Amino acid sequence: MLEAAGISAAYGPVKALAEVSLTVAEGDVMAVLGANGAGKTTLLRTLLGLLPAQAGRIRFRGEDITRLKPAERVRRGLVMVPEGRRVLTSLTVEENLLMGAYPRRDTPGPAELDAIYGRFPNLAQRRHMKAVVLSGGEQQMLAIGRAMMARPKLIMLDEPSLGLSPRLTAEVFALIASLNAEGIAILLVEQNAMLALEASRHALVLELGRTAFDGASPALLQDDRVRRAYLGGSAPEDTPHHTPPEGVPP
Amino acid sequence: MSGYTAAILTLLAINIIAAYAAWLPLAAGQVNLGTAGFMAIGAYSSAVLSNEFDWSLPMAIAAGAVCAGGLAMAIGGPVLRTRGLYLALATLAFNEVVRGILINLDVVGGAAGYPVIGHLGLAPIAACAAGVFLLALWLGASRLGMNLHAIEQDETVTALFGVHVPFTQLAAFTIGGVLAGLAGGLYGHHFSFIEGQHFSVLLSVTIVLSVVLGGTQTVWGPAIGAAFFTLLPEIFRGAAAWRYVLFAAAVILVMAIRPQGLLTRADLMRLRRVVRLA
Amino acid sequence: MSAPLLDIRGLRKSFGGLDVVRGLDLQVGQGERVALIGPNGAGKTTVFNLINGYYAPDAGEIRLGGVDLVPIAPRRRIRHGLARSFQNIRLIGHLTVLENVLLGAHVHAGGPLAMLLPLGLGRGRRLREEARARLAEAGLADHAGSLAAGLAYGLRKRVEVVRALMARPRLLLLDEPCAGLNTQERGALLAELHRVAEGGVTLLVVEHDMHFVGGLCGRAAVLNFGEKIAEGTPAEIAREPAVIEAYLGHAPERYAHA
Amino acid sequence: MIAQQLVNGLMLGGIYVLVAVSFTLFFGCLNFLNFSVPALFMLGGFLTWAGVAAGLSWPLAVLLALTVAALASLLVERLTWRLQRGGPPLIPLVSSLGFLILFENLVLVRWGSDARAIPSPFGDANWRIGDVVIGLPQLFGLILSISLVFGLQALLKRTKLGRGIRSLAENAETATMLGVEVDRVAPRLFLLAGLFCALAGVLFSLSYQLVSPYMGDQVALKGLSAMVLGGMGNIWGAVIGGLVIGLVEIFAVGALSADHVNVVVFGILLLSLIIKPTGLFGDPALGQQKL
Repeated sequence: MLEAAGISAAYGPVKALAEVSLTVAEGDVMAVLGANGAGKTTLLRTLLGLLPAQAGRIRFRGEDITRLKPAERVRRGLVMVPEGRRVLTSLTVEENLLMGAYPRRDTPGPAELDAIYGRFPNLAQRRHMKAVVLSGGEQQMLAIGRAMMARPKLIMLDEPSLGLSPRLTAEVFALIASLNAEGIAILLVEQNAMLALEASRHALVLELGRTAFDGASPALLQDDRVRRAYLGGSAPEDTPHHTPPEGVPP
Repeated sequence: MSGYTAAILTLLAINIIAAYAAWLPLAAGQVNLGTAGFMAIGAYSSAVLSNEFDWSLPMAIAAGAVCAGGLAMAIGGPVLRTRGLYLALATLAFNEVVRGILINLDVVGGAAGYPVIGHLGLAPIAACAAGVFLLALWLGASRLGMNLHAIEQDETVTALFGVHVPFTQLAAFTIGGVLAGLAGGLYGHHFSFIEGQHFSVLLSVTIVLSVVLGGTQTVWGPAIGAAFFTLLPEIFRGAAAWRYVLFAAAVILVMAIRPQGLLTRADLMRLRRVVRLA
Repeated sequence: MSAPLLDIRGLRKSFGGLDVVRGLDLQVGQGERVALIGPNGAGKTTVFNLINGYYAPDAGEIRLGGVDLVPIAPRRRIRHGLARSFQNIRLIGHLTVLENVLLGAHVHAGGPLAMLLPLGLGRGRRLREEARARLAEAGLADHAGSLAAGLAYGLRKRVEVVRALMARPRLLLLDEPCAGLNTQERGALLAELHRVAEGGVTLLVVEHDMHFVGGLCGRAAVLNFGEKIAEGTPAEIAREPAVIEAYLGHAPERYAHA
Repeated sequence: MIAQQLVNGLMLGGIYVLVAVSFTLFFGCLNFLNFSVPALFMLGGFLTWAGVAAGLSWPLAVLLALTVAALASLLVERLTWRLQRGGPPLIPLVSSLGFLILFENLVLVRWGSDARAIPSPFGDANWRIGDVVIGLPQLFGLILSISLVFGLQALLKRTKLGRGIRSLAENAETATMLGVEVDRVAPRLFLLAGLFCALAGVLFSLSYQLVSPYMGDQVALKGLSAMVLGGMGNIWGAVIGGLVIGLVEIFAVGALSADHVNVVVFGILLLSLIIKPTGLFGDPALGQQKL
């Protein structure tokens, strides 16, 4: 469904992504793991077209979308739920949902909104309030509801559990699972690696903007490579082959 | 030298001084749209001193510059608390208030204008412009100049390195006021007549425009911008009525192609390298 | 340990009801190299901004060499021996490398009148020599005259360190010095920081690269949700279950019970 | 007397309202202090005269003036904001000033710098309520201004374009992520805001029956003051600010003299910027954050 081959990206002079490839199959849930600064968010931004890919190709449902604008990609069903939700706080809850349908050529009907409200009763109660009054968990629900209004084929979620309590995190992950059950593919960037591996079928581990691992999630659960990506592997004193750089006394 | 050439060069000299008046705060990221107001203060106070109190021209013009600087320092405190476009609007409002007061001040002729008795020719004015340019070169090479650029780019970080940002900005604003007052005093004593209408926001805006066009990163930028603004309409003089149209089109074009101004610091360094090689 | 150079006690900060730092205690001894680590959103940069004065704490004490920093204006803290580098490089782009480094020496440049002197005159002359020397030590002498904006990313990170050193700090705060650097550049930076530390500067580092932390710091404090959950040598930390959980999340079986 | 001044002030304020709303749309949505607004105002007013003078019927002349002003506004978008967005806000400001000089001088080249009298299509239609005289063209202008602002409000609230504009105003990156194309929305905003101030120019020429190439300068400065007073980026703030500035101006003329108007109006602007830069209804985050 989504196929990225050898994409590189940079913020000005800073190379953030180097020749990363990934494939998300129809109905798949894929997790992207890695330490801070490994390039996870950059990967999502590049896939959506917020950041131009300097090299490589991106194909979505058989079509080359490498040069398309973000709006065109959203229209084709590639949608993002950004880190920190980024709901539009000066708009009402309902207006935020309608913004999700912005690139669509047709106008969303009341039935569609009702379907979202049916899923998120909290949002229904506040449909005409400014989104600034929502709690963190409600904002996350709104951000996901907003993404659903775009009629997505694939949703990319960036750190959906960030700042949420364990109970709300569990709710969000249950929601992700149910979206997937409806046939929407998921690309998930998540700090909580164990949770993400549990929730996904495939995983990609990034290290310094490069692919460190690409494979089935269950295999990674037991693998030391995740631990190393986050915690720098075994501590230096355990690794005699780790040589300090020149000029450094032992 | 023909009278025409002398007139253009005098205007150029005055515009260069005014450009440096606007450049100092601008280098620190502050858009001062009140430069013409400070020029008016300098022009009127020096004219009153030389007309009514028979001060010598150098003394009167210097005193006018000090008056403008003093006023800049006094209003700088409250006005500089505003930032960005708010500061631009506050100084714009200041300019209009000054102009409005002068037009209604009958002691200096009100809206009818105020004749100035003493006269200055090209030579002393050009000398002043040269002096201001040297001063700008000096300040540009000083720690103050460096701190101004640093504040313009990153106020927070500059402050964390111990720079007193408000004080530095006030210093730039005040020196700018002095220079504007000087330009105003010279203007009045060259053209022998001043009127409030002349020192409008549009003049302030044109001065800032010239500096931005020349580029704020280097000391040369304001002079280049002032030259562009003074000489380009003259070059188009053959086109008579069209000259300001062509001039405006040139401004738009330059800003579209080079938003950082005609001369940047990087250009200057490249230029130096070429000169050294040659 | 005698009286620590940096002594943080009961530090608290919340933004809009969200507690970002909750009762942090942290001591850094003279000459120590300490890492402050923790997952995303743990409050590490906030701690730096509190030490720095960019934010005012809701409660708690921050003492540097016995002096309480909290009532001191951010601008003045550098005079007490505190300098820092930034997560996203914050050099002044259209100044040269040398000028950027000289900006770091502002507190040693003298009073308002000295501001009016050209950079190479008077006291400025010695500062300029010092700046050149420090750049040379860091292997950056060739770049002294280049504009900071035109420099490669890795070099700019190192210029930031030299700039902070020009303030002659006792405590140097480094916020993610490794972010965006490749392995080779990390090595160069690590060597540079070892040299700095041997010169007697105390280091407090926020960093995600655990190799780097292991290579530089003798001690690490781990922050999670604004609280210190572990402290020890980097090796001890990496084995600590609470740390592993903070970084990697709940083990699946525990998630199933939640 | 006071009643008459109140009426006159509100009528004049109606013109400022449209100019202030135009400024506030540019500033609030695009963080752009657009100094071509005075020129667009002038184009609306002056070209209406030019059309009538050339023998066109009134409605046709107004339509022509508005069309030219709208196209001019689109040109400004192409050559200033589109090229320079993301950089320092000063740069498009400078470019837009270039357009102010350009348009004023183009008109100057064709028609000269003289002020021209323009006959009112309504003759001297007045309403008298006791001692108070209400000029019908002015009253029409005021009502039209306020209804246009209501229309704008509805557009921003109820239409897809309006939601796009508002998301852009809040956060351009989030808007882009949701599929709002800045390069499509911005020209529409320029069109809208440009039409607002051009229409103000038309109303001004009909009400006060005088046009000149420089007619926009002073009015725009007042409109700018009105925007600041009401709070930058706030549409209803601009309305209140515009009416207040209109009243202040008329009362200043009455109490002092016509020459003192600028001292009073800009004195108020200066004070309000120093005391409360966010204006009466401004969002404190706006402007502070973006700059």
